[in-house]
Amino acid sequence: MDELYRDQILEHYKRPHNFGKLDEYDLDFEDTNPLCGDEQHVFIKLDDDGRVEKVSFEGQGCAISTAATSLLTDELDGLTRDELLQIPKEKVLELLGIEISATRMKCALLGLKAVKGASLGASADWDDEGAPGDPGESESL
Amino acid sequence: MDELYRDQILEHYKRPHNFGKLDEYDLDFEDTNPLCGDEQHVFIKLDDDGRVEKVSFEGQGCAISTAATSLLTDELDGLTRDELLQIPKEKVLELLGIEISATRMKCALLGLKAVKGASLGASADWDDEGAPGDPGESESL
Amino acid sequence: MSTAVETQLDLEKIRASFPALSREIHGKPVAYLDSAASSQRVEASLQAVDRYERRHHSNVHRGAHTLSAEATAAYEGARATVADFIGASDRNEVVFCRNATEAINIVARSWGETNLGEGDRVALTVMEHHSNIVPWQQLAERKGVEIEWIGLSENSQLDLDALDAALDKGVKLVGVTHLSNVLGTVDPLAEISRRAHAAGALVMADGAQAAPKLPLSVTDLDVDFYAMSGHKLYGPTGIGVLWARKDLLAEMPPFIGGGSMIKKVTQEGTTFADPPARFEAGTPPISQAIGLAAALRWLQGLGMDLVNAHEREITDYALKRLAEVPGLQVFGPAPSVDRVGPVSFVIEGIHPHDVAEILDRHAVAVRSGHHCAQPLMDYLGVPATTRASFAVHTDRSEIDRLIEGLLDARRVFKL
Amino acid sequence: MSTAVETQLDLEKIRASFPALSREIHGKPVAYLDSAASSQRVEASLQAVDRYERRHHSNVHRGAHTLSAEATAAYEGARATVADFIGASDRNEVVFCRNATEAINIVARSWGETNLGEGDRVALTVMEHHSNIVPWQQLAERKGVEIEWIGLSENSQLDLDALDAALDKGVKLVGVTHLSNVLGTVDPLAEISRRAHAAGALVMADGAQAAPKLPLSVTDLDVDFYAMSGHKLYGPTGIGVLWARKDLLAEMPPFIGGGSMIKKVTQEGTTFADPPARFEAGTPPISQAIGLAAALRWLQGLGMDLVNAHEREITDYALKRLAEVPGLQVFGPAPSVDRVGPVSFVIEGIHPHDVAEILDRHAVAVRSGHHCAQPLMDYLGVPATTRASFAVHTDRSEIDRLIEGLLDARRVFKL
Ligand SMILES: Cc1ncc(COP(=O)(O)O)c(C=O)c1O
Ligand SMILES: Cc1ncc(COP(=O)(O)O)c(C=O)c1O
Repeated sequence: MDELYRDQILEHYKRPHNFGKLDEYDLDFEDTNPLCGDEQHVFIKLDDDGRVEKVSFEGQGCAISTAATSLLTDELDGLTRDELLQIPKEKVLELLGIEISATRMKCALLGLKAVKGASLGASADWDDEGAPGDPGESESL
Repeated sequence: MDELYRDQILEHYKRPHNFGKLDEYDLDFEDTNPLCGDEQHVFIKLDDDGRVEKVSFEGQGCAISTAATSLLTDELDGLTRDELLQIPKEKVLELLGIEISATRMKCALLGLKAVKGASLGASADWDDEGAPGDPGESESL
Repeated sequence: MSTAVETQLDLEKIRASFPALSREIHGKPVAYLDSAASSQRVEASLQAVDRYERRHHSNVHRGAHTLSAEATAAYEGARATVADFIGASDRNEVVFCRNATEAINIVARSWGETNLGEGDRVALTVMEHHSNIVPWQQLAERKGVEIEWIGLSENSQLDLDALDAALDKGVKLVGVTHLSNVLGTVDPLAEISRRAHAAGALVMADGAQAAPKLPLSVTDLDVDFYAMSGHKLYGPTGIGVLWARKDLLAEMPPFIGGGSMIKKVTQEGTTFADPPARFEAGTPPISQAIGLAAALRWLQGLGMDLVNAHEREITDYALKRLAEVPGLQVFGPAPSVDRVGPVSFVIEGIHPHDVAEILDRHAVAVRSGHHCAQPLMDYLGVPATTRASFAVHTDRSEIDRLIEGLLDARRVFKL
Repeated sequence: MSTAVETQLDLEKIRASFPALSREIHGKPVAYLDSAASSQRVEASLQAVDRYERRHHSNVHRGAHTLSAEATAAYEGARATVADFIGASDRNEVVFCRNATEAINIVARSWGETNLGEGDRVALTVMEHHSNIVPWQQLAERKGVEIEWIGLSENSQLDLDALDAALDKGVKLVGVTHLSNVLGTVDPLAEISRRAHAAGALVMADGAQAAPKLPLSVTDLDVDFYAMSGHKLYGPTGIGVLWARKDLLAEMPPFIGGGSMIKKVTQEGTTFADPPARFEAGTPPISQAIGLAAALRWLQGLGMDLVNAHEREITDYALKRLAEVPGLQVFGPAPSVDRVGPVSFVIEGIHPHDVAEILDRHAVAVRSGHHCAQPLMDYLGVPATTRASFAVHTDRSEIDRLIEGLLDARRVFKL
């Protein structure tokens, strides 16, 4: 079986959970991966305590970004806005359960970035370029 | 004796002919060598027939540019404005009687350019960069 | 038409001139099908730069010493080579800058800023690269200029009727790519110039993709501005070319200010040098210009007619083979003389990014995404495509490996 | 202070790292005393570029394939190296551009255009290079900004009282060179920043000459903008750096428009990427950034404290020896810690251009002219100077050859 495109990933890509737009929502945010043009729009409905009641997403994305957001949106029930902002990137990588290369990191994290954007009401600021290489030693790359 | 800085050149550099500003003049023009900042200002008085009666120049310049303009201004008497515009670059090189490298060409021709500028009443347009080299064969430079 | 004895490129010899082609990825030699993004360096260019940097380097134009004279001769020689390659009559019409993007920005900021105002119109085709869009949108923002979009006819070619309609509205400049980096469409520049000039409009041609693939004469095409990039011409990054008609350049105010572009600087103000120096502020990309010129001479040595024939042949072959892949849709014109270069496609059920990822495992390097042509993506109704693009060194076996990789992608995605 | 065991550079080893130093001119090895115009390339940088271009090149940021990932890692790694070299805390404060000149133009066109208007003041020192003058004059022209000039005190240092007087008038930005390319004066940037910030002004520091010679921390200097050029740092031409404070960059609008600097482009308009991408339109100078970074790592390996000590030592020696030449007048401060680098002088009775020409016959490469500092020439009351400038590889025997050449010039001119 393919390591990256294992069954679980393909399954979530082909039939993503929580896909579509909520009829009613309190928070939403669209974020893009400017390098490849992929977009994801996240919608969140909060309950009276300000905790996530429903969440959904829309957008065109690759298998990695779609599966990541599908998996992530399954995990958000009951979280507060502050708790959404606390979700570490590692959480997404763990849910995916596969190794993500530097090139695909932006794909894997797009949904989380949109979730945080929704929670903040503004674009989340972070660095997902992956570690820079050593240009003096490009032979060793 | 030094080939470039032969006695005649140094003589004209140290005691340039026709140096200074004319009290009365009909044409004048200042031109610069933008790369080294040298400037020469040429003044021309015409007689009633429109021929050069007197000519002088001012400015700071290197031995080559000063000697060239000194030598050149000795040769302009009686020329019309049109004839000034016809003077070929070779004329100056001939007067100098030395070999001028591409780097010094702008120096050698600054005075002539100013003379033509005065005659035209505008900056003379020409190419004195020297021949371009062959970048693919820089070894042979 | 070439009168040379050779009627075909010696592909084996050409491939040996590209060191990067011997690179292995995952244990396989790379099939580099991403030359439209950036080409690999040709040995002749690498060596010219190396010689220059080890023996002749100095700053240009300002020195009385030998190295400076040599550097100046080499740099100005590079300018003459570029002029010759693009069929310009005067090397002083060639301005060196960083890349095609900057070349177009110079036109927008200098010519555009001076000649366009509130309500004036610029026409752009929907297949432009962002570099021939954003500078005009920025100008629109600053000056109230309006942008007219020209669409495509069937067969993914420029809609000349739409061009005429735009010209009828009083357009002052037409921005058009010579070769689309997504569709592989060659735009009929000579015809576009004829119509634009008849309507009093200038033509800003984006030659970033065309220059490595088409025999080129800016004089014959009769365009007004032409932009290109060294790194798509087997030369280095960090060098671009703006060619502009002499009379236009002469009237254009400077853009970037600093050393070398001045006549005289005083505390009170500054007067500016003649073109091209006026547009080359600061120390120019000297070794990059030399590297570009060496690459162009190498291309000229092959003959651009033969290069073009090879590029068409390989494009045709790619189109033929891609038709064998189930669920694959190609964008762009059907095979013809006006179709050369990049081939963009989507495969139903696999996102382009995943296609590229799986191809990489086969050491087939392609690009996926919007290719800096989002308005065209919108026009085509897709968020992204996968693009395979070719070069003078591309051979059929690389296309075959592309096809194998695509079939594997379908297997991975269980299609 | 360095805690390394070595207290001095191994000059022989260093000289062997510069291929150009073995170049002969008129049968003699070149004494390259023109590094202030452009430095020679260090072997480590040549090799890093060569490796990259032969094995790893591709366009950055946009590809899913291996080469593109490698190129991106190397390019972003170069950014990190630059940040480290200049003591910046965040690599995203580093913007790659063509040269120091363009770096300053970005500030003038983006920050300046947005924040300065009619009657606002910019203060410049009279020792600025044209690259830190012309962009502000162009802005003055476009927006009605006024320029205040700050003169020198005795001993050719910045007149801090004049700075205060300018700040009192309400200056919004101070443009100041970190190291004068004519006088060799080191400007007290930390003190200038302190005074400027107290008066609400920002500081645009031109580090083109300083970066190769002084241990550097933009954080400690507390400047707001810092510009430098790769070709003065033993790296390639075609690469420059703008460092700017993160909060300033975040607010600055884009300048050059095109690919890679956008978030999203539609027919209706465009949104822009975050810094530094926002300021890097089009394909960046990838291999040049890598070449610059390799040169910086090489310098770091030597230790900038030792480099600085060597540069001061050689400057002091040059000043001492030049005093022996009859009729020679040196400009710039007396020897001190704030005096390092270029030495400019005139010889009574010989024009600087002729001095340089005669030195070239001795294979001594120096520059003559206004050194892109005409306002300073006016201030000093000379049309031009001859300038000898040094590098990490300069040795005393080269200074001795300079002196011999100058004495010969006097003989040729019969002085
Ligand atoms: C002090 C100073 N600033 C700026 C520059 C401009 O550098 P560049 O020509 O690389 O833009 C130079 C070099 O010429 C310089 O000496
Ligand atoms: C058609 C077209 N125009 C312009 C560009 C921009 O070239 P550069 O990134 O070198 O400025 C490209 C390449 O990306 C292109 O394909």
